[in-house]
Amino acid sequence: MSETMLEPHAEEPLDTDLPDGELAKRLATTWGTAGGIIGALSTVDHKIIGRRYILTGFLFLILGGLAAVAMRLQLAVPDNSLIGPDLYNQIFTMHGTTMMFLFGVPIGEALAVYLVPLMVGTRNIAFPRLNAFSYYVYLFGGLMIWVAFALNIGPDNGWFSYVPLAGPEFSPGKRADFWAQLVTFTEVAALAVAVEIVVTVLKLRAPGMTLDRIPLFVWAMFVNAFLIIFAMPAVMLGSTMLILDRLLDTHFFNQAEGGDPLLWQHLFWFFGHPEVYIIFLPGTAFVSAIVATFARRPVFGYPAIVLSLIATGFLSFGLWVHHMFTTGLPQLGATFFTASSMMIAIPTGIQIFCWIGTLWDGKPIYRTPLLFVLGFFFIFVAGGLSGVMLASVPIDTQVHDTYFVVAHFHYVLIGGAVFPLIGAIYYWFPKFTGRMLGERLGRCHFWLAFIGFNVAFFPMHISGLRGMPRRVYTYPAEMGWDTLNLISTLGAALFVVSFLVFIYNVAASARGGDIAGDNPWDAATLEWATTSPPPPHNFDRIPFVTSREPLWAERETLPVVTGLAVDKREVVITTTTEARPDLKESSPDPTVWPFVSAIVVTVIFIATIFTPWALAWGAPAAALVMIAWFWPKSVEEDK
Amino acid sequence: MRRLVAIAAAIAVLSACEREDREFRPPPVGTEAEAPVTLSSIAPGTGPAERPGEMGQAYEENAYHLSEGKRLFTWFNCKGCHANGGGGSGPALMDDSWIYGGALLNVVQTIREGRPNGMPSFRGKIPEEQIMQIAAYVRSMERQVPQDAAPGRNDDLMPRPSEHRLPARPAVPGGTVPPSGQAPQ
Amino acid sequence: MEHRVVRDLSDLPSYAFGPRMTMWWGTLSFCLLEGTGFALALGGYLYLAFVNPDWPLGPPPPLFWSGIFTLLMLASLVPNFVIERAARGENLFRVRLLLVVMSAAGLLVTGARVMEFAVLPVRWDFNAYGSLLWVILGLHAAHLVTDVVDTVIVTVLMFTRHGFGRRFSDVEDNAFYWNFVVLSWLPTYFVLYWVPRL
Amino acid sequence: MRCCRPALVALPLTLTGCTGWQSSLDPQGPQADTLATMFWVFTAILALVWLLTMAALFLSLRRARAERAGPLVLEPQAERSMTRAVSAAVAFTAAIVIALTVVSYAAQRALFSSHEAPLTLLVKGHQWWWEVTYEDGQPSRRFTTANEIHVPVGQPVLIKLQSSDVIHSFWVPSLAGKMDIVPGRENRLVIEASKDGIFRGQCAEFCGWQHAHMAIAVVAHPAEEFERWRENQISAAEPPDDPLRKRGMEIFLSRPCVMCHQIRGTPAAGKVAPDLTHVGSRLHIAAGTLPNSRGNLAAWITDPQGIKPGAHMPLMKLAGDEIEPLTRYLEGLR
Repeated sequence: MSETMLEPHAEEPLDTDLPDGELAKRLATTWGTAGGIIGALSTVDHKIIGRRYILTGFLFLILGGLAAVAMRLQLAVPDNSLIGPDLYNQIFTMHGTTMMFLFGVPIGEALAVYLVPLMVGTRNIAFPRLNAFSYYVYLFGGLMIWVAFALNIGPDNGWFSYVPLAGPEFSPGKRADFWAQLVTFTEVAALAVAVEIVVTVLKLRAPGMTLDRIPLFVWAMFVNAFLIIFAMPAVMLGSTMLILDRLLDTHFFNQAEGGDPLLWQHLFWFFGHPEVYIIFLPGTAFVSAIVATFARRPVFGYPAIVLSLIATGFLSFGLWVHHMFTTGLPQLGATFFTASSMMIAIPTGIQIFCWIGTLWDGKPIYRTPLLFVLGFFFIFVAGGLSGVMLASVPIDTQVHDTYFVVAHFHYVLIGGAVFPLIGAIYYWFPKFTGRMLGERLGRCHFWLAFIGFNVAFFPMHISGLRGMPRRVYTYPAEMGWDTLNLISTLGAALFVVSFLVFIYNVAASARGGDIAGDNPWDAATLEWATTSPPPPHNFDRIPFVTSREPLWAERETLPVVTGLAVDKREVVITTTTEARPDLKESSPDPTVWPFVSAIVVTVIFIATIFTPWALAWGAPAAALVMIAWFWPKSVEEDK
Repeated sequence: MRRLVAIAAAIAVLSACEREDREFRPPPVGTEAEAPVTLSSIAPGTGPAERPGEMGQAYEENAYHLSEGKRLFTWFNCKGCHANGGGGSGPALMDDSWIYGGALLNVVQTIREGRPNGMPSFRGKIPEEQIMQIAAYVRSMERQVPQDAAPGRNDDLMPRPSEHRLPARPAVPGGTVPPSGQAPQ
Repeated sequence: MEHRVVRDLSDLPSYAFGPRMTMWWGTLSFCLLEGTGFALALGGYLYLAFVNPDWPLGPPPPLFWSGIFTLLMLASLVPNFVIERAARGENLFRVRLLLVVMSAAGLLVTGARVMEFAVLPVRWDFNAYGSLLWVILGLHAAHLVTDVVDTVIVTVLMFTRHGFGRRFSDVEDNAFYWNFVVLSWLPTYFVLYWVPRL
Repeated sequence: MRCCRPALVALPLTLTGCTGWQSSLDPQGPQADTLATMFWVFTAILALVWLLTMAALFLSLRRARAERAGPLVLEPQAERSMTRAVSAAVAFTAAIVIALTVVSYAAQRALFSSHEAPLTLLVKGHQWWWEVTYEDGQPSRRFTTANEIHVPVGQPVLIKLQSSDVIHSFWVPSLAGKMDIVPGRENRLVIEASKDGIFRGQCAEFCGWQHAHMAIAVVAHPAEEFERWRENQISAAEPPDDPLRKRGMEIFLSRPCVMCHQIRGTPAAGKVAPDLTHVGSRLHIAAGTLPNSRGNLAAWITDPQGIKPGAHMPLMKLAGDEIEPLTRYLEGLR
């Protein structure tokens, strides 16, 4: 922007002055992303960042999936010597770490980054530069751990890195340090996005979108962001203690000097259990959106679902100890956590029943997204119920840390998060790209995935009950686990094939799929009120919301508000509960500094693995780039 | 430029591999490997410390070997005489003086053959590569191994900072046997 | 879809103060997550105090410098409160003056914090008690230094040509965060300095 | 290592049901019995819940519906009945959850309240083997063995669990649930076998490279047989009588073996590896990795890192003619 424009309000064109076509063009220029590498690295468009987030998330899903394939090959037959224990331990740790930290959490946030601003009817996410920064930190963190793995420095203590095994004495070298820093990377990224989502939902909603008109998708992502805000600091604190124990001889987990290995477990699971819900709540967001659209009616029991989301959020912080039932805790305390762990079945049940009610009263249209949601019901309910067994202390002493638990949490996480996620990709792909995904291939994908998943994971319940502990790199032939494991491996192969179909479908449809149009499913939420893919500014005019299902309530014309600047980035700020228009805040322009900051932060994080002094010399560097990032570039920005 | 990057990457790959390898099944250490050092710097204070051979370096730069050495140092009760490196009835291992030479193979020799005034011979009692591991660990107590391979603290009482936090120091051959360690005349 | 204009927003202002701004909510969110971090760190302290029968495993930290630090922190709340008012009133002169005061106060408390570290009776590598003291104090010091640096930068900013308009809101925001730094210190102070003396 | 053999050979084994010598569904003691019963009760109830939910889903998909004017045209009557149905389902869920919590708590109290038993063992988890000490009021009657626990049938046995390194978990599914072994703590567990037999257990908390090969065998005998076994274990190793075994003992005492292992009655007094005083009487070697035979002993001594990569047993490079006397000596330590 030019420095000469000192006169306030001099000739600032507003959208009221322009005809529709001209308006769209001017807005697209104002909100657009410049070309070239610098332009690409400077973008603050939530859709571009969101798309990168989604693609990167799927890249890590593929990498984590390949690790799973390697494990299934090793376990297919007893006494297998395909993979030795050292590599196997790294592989299963990479699998868990990747799926939880680099896929599970980020992919939910990725879809939120793309869709929440569209659904609440605004032009960009709150703090878009922070958003860009968080993406690069996430990307660099993920690359760091996979490069480390390729260099034989892959972490090898399991995704929850129990001390003392992950401590300085029993994990020499740098493997566990890379793991601890990976946690720091991904937590920084996740927390930043969580803050953006919270503020976007609270302040950037379109005028008229009162609290009770917020789509269930957005509610779920909103509650999810709070879960992240309250859960992630625990693991950041824990991983910091771990790396200090390893590098600076602190004694947090050294029982000989007053520490306690169980402190790690408490901190980790205080994060680790909400983590499961952090992965699952985006799943409920997808299900609510898909069920409403394909049952052709609003989701039944909106207030009940919102309240149960919030209840889930609260309860999820009260049950971390059920991961520690076998550590020899006092019995009475354990009972409290049995009760709270079982109690969380109630809010989850409410949501399931409301969705089933919606389908009962609606008129279901069986397209691929709905198929995946039906698969979700089948698998997730089974996983949730086996979770009730784990909540019982006595039963847990038999099944804890066995393949029964492996089966349980794959039923919960793949059923509760991945199936809805795939459904969501089929559902929103037209919005992302302007083209439909192939329906025949979609059905093929669904059935392969559904059958493959159950064949792979159901037998694990039985092998766990028959005594197979998790995290074993092999097992003797005479244990009688071989057939079950072979079946699991074959199922896993089928599951992999289903993803190949998916990848082919995406690749083919992105180029040659049917043209989607603005609202191919006749859905009700605001993201379908704009073009597919949406223009850089999302909406030519900011919608005015009159109903919980705006596009079903306003069939003829869309009510909008006007009076926003065309030549500079402005978003409407509304009041927190009533969503009355309050301010026209400027939204930051593209800049390359978040990218540079992310690089500096990455260098600092990796360097601290080798010397704690990296913090001392890194902090001023980080401060400098942050100043460059935040310092206003023109007086315009100060207004 | 591109070549430089490639070389840097290759070095990074190789060094990382060595540092983090867990070599459970050692390559055969033949008796011929013992020969070259047997007679070299046995006498105190003669000449500069010799450079450790290729193989020695592999032990000293490998975190797994060093931590194994640390474990065996306790298991085989080296602590009984040398305490945690500070010395007791045996000489201190943390100071920078080496009575019988401070190179890895000198230390190996000391462990394998024993020394006068109380250091027993472990020839045949400790397998060759475990001697190498212990010797490499002994040198890490004076931080003559890379910092990022040196062991961290144990889950135990901590009488002193762990090996990887010690300042790096060069080996100085020489020194005296403490009076407590001298055999009765 | 055809648009139907129902309202014109041309007259809305471009900035305001407090919870009307996105930045205020962003800062609040960060306070929430950092506050959770403090709560958990103190929880970790109390947990280890509970499992170790002979807590504290060393002499409790001395009260002199920490007392000065705490008093300075509490005293800084007064100019901090005034600065919020001045920023809302967009009084550039008072804002500049008070920012200089706050920057100086920030540097002063940072100095007191350095002394606090210097007189800690237990090193971080001595035992778990020492580790906790150093890390919790360090955690708070990190927040302190961050906000002091931020205050200095905002001070410089307000002396440049950028010192108008929504920058007043930034000043207010910075003052808001300082309240968090002070408030998060009080329970920390109690746990680190008084719990071992109880 | 050994070649993978076709797994299909074992198909009939699997089809015989959920049994096995390390199965929580094949209980052989009162505690495991209660746990298995609880498991089946929970499974039955929860499977019913799952079936009901799926039936509701299926019915709601198959239901014939009237045409509707638009997605927002909802029928108040239907909404009301749905509210009732969902409320009933939630109430039903809550009732089940409360009932299961009560059942679980009752079982928990019954199972884990008693820590009294006539026989007390100290089991110490090591990376990757188990040290077992039989405690006794008379110090001379205490003895230590490894990787094998013998118990009298029908008697509760108190097990104190300690770790010498990382977290392990003691788990013999046919007898009892698992209990973690946390460094710096002593957890306790009571097990009881209701009939004689061999019950396999395995470490259930990931503990490093050889977590997969850290098994323990629990052998339950009738009381008098157990006493015989105990008397034998208390005694020191008998000195070998034939020259071959004598030579084996000399090799043992002059080789690295002596640095770590103990054989009571000889100068070998290492404490960091399994006690070998009566190794010949054990069922397995290397913590349940190989059946105990002279051939397997020889294999284990010649190539421990091939069999259990990462284990602390080093490669010793014995001469070819040293293996036989050594294994004969060890085999004779009954």
